[in-house]
Amino acid sequence: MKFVIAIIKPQMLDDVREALTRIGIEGMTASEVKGFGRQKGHVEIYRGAEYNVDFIPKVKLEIALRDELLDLVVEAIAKVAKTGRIGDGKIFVLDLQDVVRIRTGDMGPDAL
Amino acid sequence: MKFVIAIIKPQMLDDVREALTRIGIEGMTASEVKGFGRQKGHVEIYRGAEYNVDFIPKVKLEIALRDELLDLVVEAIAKVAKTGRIGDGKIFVLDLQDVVRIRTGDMGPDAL
Amino acid sequence: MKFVIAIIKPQMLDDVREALTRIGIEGMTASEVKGFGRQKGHVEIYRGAEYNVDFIPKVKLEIALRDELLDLVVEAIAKVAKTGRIGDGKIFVLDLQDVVRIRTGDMGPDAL
Amino acid sequence: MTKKSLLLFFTVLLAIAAGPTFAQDAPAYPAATDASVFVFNTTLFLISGMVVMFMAAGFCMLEVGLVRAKNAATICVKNIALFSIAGIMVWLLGYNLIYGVAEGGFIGKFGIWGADDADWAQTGYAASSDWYFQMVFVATAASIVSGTVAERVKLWPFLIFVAALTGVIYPIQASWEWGGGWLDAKFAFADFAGSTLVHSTGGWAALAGALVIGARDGKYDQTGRVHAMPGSSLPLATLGTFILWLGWFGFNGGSQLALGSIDNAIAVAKIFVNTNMAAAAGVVTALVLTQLLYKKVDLTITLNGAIGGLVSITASPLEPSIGLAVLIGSIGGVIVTLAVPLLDKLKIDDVVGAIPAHLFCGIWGTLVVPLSDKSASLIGQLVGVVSIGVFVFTISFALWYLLKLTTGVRASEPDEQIGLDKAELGMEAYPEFSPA
Amino acid sequence: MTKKSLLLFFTVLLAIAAGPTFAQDAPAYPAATDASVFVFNTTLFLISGMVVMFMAAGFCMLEVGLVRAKNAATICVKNIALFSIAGIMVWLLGYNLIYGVAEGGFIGKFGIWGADDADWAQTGYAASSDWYFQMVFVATAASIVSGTVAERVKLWPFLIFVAALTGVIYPIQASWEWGGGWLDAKFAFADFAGSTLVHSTGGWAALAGALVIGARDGKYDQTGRVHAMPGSSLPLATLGTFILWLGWFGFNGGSQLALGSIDNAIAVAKIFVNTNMAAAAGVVTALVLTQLLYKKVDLTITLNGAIGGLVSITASPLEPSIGLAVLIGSIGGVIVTLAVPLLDKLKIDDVVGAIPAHLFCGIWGTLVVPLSDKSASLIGQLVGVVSIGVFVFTISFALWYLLKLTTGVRASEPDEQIGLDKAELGMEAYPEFSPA
Amino acid sequence: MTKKSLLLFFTVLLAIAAGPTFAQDAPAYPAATDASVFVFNTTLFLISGMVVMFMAAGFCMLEVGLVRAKNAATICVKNIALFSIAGIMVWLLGYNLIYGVAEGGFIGKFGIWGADDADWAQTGYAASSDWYFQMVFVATAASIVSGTVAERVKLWPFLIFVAALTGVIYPIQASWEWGGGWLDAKFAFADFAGSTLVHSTGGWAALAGALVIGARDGKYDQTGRVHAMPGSSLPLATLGTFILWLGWFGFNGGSQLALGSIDNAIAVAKIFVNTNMAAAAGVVTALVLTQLLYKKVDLTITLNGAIGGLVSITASPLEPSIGLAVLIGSIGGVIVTLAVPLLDKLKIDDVVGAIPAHLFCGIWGTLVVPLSDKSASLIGQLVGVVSIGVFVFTISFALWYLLKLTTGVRASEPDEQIGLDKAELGMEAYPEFSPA
Ligand SMILES: Nc1ncnc2c1ncn2[C@@H]1O[C@H](COP(=O)(O)OP(=O)(O)O)[C@@H](O)[C@H]1O
Ligand SMILES: Nc1ncnc2c1ncn2[C@@H]1O[C@H](COP(=O)(O)OP(=O)(O)O)[C@@H](O)[C@H]1O
Ligand SMILES: Nc1ncnc2c1ncn2[C@@H]1O[C@H](COP(=O)(O)OP(=O)(O)O)[C@@H](O)[C@H]1O
Repeated sequence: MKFVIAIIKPQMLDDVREALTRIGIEGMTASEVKGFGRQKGHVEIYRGAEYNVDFIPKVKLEIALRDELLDLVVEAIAKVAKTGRIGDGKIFVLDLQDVVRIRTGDMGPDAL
Repeated sequence: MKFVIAIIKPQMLDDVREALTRIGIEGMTASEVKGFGRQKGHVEIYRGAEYNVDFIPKVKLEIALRDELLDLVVEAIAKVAKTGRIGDGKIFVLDLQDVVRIRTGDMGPDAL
Repeated sequence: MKFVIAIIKPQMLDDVREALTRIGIEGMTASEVKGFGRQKGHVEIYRGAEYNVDFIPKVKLEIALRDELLDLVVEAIAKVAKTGRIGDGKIFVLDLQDVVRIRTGDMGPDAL
Repeated sequence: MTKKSLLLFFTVLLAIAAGPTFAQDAPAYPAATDASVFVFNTTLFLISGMVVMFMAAGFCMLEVGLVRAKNAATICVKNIALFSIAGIMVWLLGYNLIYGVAEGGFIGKFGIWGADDADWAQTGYAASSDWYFQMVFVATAASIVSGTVAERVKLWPFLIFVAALTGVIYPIQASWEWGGGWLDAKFAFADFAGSTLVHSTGGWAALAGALVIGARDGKYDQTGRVHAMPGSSLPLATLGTFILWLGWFGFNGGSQLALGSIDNAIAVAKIFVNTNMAAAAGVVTALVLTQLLYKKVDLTITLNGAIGGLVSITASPLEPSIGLAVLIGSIGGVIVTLAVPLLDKLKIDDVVGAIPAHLFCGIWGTLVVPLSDKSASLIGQLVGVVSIGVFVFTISFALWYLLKLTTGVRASEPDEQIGLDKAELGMEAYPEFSPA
Repeated sequence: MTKKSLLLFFTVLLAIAAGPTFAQDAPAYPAATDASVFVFNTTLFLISGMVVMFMAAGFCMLEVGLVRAKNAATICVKNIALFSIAGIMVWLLGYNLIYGVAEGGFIGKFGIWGADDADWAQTGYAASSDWYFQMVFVATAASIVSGTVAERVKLWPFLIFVAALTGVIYPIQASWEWGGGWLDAKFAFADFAGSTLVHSTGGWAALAGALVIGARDGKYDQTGRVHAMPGSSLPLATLGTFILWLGWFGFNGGSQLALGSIDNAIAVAKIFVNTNMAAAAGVVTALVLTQLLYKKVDLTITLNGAIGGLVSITASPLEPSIGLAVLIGSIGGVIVTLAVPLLDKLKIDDVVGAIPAHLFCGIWGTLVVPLSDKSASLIGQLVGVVSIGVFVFTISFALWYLLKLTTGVRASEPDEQIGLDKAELGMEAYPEFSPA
Repeated sequence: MTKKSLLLFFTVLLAIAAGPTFAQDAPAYPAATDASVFVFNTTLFLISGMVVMFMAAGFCMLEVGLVRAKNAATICVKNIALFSIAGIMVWLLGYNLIYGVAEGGFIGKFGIWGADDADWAQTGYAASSDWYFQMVFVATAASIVSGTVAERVKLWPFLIFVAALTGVIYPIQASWEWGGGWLDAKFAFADFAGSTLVHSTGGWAALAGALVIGARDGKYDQTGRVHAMPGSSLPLATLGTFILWLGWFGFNGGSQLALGSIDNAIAVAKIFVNTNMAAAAGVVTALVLTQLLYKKVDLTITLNGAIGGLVSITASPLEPSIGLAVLIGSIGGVIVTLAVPLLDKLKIDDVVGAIPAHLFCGIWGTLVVPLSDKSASLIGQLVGVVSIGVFVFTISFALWYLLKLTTGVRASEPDEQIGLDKAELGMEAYPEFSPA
């Protein structure tokens, strides 16, 4: 199984969630994060003083999935979350050794 | 070593933390996340307009641990965080290659 | 490639980010988390009633990087985030199987 | 609760509205001295004016609580700016446009106002106190607009509109009635404290704005579904409503325009009671209705219910019996509860519900006047409502449209997405709490 | 700071309380004209009533700041609804119950109120202004209850209780004293602005509610430990306290009931000063005491200290010297500081500290009256405190209990856990900020 | 917008400031009765005092909105405590220091104040009402200080400073003018409502504090760069500003000190208008200027613009024509807009911009008095500004320094980093929302 971590632009969340649901992903976990990358923060002025907004709001999605779905999922995210403008984000793929569904105690792929 | 990621219901956090402490876990990291899964969000009405609350508040726990403790920890979480109702959450197990304790510079299992 | 997760004290974020930038890291993702560890929370009094503040605010940094940079990055964080006082945090190293840059579709080390 | 209980509720209301009546002859009241009368009247204007001024804060809090956090700082800028601009425009143009009109006329004089107290004995109050009181009324109309068009209108075009509204549009129509112009002279139009002149005027201007500017991005999708965009701080919205309620005692009470005699004092006191009861009835009605319709009470509509009740009683807060005031306010509560989702059906995006509360309830309150005030006629009221409506809506629409063609009125899509606070001000209202 | 400094602090206070006294003969004051007197008195009621009305916003902000975010919208609904219901009930029932009582009697008339100004010369004020002023007092008592039982009481049963409290319970006991009933006639009970009649009444009703409804889930665990549940917005709680402080000038000042003569004006002015000083002393005392007891100042108890000081002086804000007012307020500050944790020991869960501030300080303020007001006796005061306490507490308890048996009074455990906002309103007070 | 438009803007302002003038003879006004005059005057003090009292809430909200969340509860403690301490100190020491001064003298009497109304006919108002009005002025000066030194000053030393400021420092300098001391007697210094006596005094004390205490950790780095530390809740800051604006009508209007005659009533009304226009002009100017300078409107500077306008008109709110009032307020807006970043260049860390708004605009407002008030001279004004400045700044600096050497004035670095709320109060202002 794989554990996919995707960093995307906040406004893309709904579209990505829908795209993933369509290809059969039934669960995912989202959180608010701040990203630092090529998309440089901008300079703002507050009371006459400049300040850098280095970290830019992003959404992080974590999705555990069966190996078979990996390519589909990565493709879907890469397609839907893409605006073509800098700061679109990244998809990270990690290996997932095991899963447990707490409610039932199911383990492994069945728990997804 | 293993890196365990557990998604649980927010109200279960205190109990889980206590259970883990009891079996010898001395450190963990929690954060607020929003989960999407079989537990469907519900429909609310705001000013006469319906809206879906798709993402449901959950807590994510991250726990780095020695291999020996894995089963104990997974069992403990699976037991304590279980209400038997949909939405109880998941436990993900990843492989952890290395750890450093910043304060001392200790590495590997000793750093936990 | 590696996926490094560092838990640090919030006030250290700026220094760590600068140190990492200096050694060539061009992207990272930060989020607010609450840590539980040897640094015990303290007891506060609110309206005459005591309460434990168990979870202490920390910042979590996630950095995907090429294998070559691993030692440099771990060292840099361990050095810059260190105050020598309890609660300085941990660095976790996981294996990263793949990366995609959403904007361009680049995969693997080039996507970093 | 069921539909039956709804019926029962209104039956009880009606029964109560009929209520007991008290015979009230006009006893021969002794008079205060001239000087005391003058001071009393002036004080009435000043104190009433102060609480009406504070309504600017009330509108600001109501609006800031009902917009999303990413637009909260901008709505603050708009509210404090519009109050300031109103003051300046009423001085430069507005006041003389309102009161410089000939009897039965259509338009007043253009010119800067200055206090002239030479005629003190005839007016019976300090000229400046009256100016102050009128000015805060004008500002109120502008506050109404900012709520409706929030979250997408660009700052400077909005402020230009405000200048026109407070300097010209409002004053011209107000002169027709309060300046002694044609509506007053020919139609005995009755609008005691401004259900039409202030609230509907603000409401029409807001409606024109909403139409020209369009709905917020994502509010209505292609399939016709309405997307709720919950307000970011309901406690601040509630505070704002309480402040407005407070201010309304000055708004309606001060509109008696005199305090320095026993019958004026009695009148002001009665106005306070009716004003309060209409608001209370609006709240309770919205509470009950949202519970019946949606199975859950809706706080924000309940807040609108208070405003709706208040606007409804504003055209005639003195004459009705308390029971009638309760009924008038209660129907105000019904109007807002039903009109808020109705506007959404029409895809008219009114962020804070100002159109139902100020425009619709303003019309309702004006039309119901003849029920208690025998000097008013339904025809006269209709003429007032329609003529002011047509005038204000047409000019406002034209002006918004002109702004659209020239400066543009609407923030760009990306600006709207990241929020006007970051886009137009480069700041965040709640930099430490805001998600994303 | 040490215990010694605590001792010193109160010694200084006492020394100051003795203070300088100023001989004050009653000079022959000239009178205003009848009409002016009438207008002054009416104005006193209206302006005082306005700021007391605004106390509804103050209570709302105090409570919304001290509850957890998940219950913040619900407390807003309760506060605006209770103020509305109070207005309607005082009109339908309350006012005639208070003032329709026979001299020395126990219960007034049942009937809807209407303004009757025929007797203007005798009353000396507009009937409606008095009604307005009394009504906002009744609402205050209801506001007290909502804070104590917050975060777990169900909305509709709470509103039913409010209707009974404001329509019947409060009016009956108020008639005993302010209506000229038995407490006034037979015991010369003295309660100038309502330490007992308003604040303790609210407090007793709140206590009964807290007992019947029980503590919030998780507040006290089996081992007897108290779990702090920090308020979600201390700035809003502070704002609420400032608003209450402001309103109290109207509350106490207006209770002089007349302004239209030199001695009345002097009296109102003195009341303002004593009211302020008692509040100031309550704040400073709570500040110092929490620092001494907990080594850290507790803002929320300090806010309670202001209220405690204000309630304490309310039974007699005119008679005491400033020094005595400071002492009375300061002891109010001591009471809240000590009683807040005491209630927790007794497992009585009072979310905002209303019972210490309104009930306990109300009793204290009432009992201390004879020290400055020679016409009052300790016995008379005790009779008043006890009889009203027994009456209000018993009926309130019975009513809460009845509600428990019928509609239920308490949200279900899951509802309480997710918060009443989601459970009862289906909304969030701060949808964008709220954690979980 | 360009520099040209800036020029145009001020040209228009100047043109307007010249404005129309109205001949105004002094007609023979009839008088109210003695008693009515007395009641009117007393009422003026009480009502004005109430809204000025509410300014304490305004300052609290403005400051709580402009500090970071981690210091928000502490600023609430400071604000409610300082208002309480001011009341106690003005009673114990302040009032007699102000008004017990000999004509032309330098220092008044030390002693506790008590109301003495024996002389009612001569004073024409209740002694307590005057005390109340003066007290809230003193509290205002203290409120100014808390904003500047926020986020790093330790609680108790700050409160000690407040006690000295309100009990001794403010009263002594106020006696020089309002007590009839040397500034009044020898220099005909004119400061109607306290641009210098209240606002500059608070500003000097704040400046001294800022210098002794130093800037917030991280505000200025070694390279000289200024780090913005955005305020945590701009909506609350805006609310605070509206409350201050409201209070200012009482502040300036009440300073007429009498209401009970036709000319006094006219004067108070004129003051209301000028006060409002100066604030409005300050807002619009700051709005336009920040847009021109930074290409984006700055809400917080716009709020400061309102205060700057208000402080600027405070020294002479009656005499100027409306046009002049607009000009005076507008320059107040320029001053705050330019001085806020200037102070940062000088590494003087003023969290809320109190020094530009209260000190600099206070000086400006005082110096411009002779333009409209022919009884005042530029020399006299300069003497007042300088002597009070030197006195207040020196003593304040010495006292802050003494506190630094004894109790310490500044929170430790770790305390400052985790925030004063956790460090000094052990609580959080927003426990559920605060990041980190
Ligand atoms: N090496 C990295 N490790 C972790 N997160 C990263 C890394 N590089 C980028 N990110 C995340 O991806 C986001 C987008 O990256 P950025 O370089 O700004 O644009 P792009 O992905 O279009 O090249 C960043 O804001 C950050 O959150
Ligand atoms: N495949 C997944 N990847 C990541 N997180 C998941 C996944 N499936 C479920 N989750 C998380 O677990 C939570 C509970 O899952 P859900 O399907 O609602 O209930 P249950 O675990 O009882 O079957 C979700 O809200 C989500 O946060
Ligand atoms: N086993 C663990 N798994 C995950 N996070 C941990 C673990 N141990 C510590 N942490 C994180 O590191 C932080 C610091 O750890 P702590 O034990 O307090 O101090 P130190 O790192 O100095 O020994 C904790 O607050 C927690 O967020």
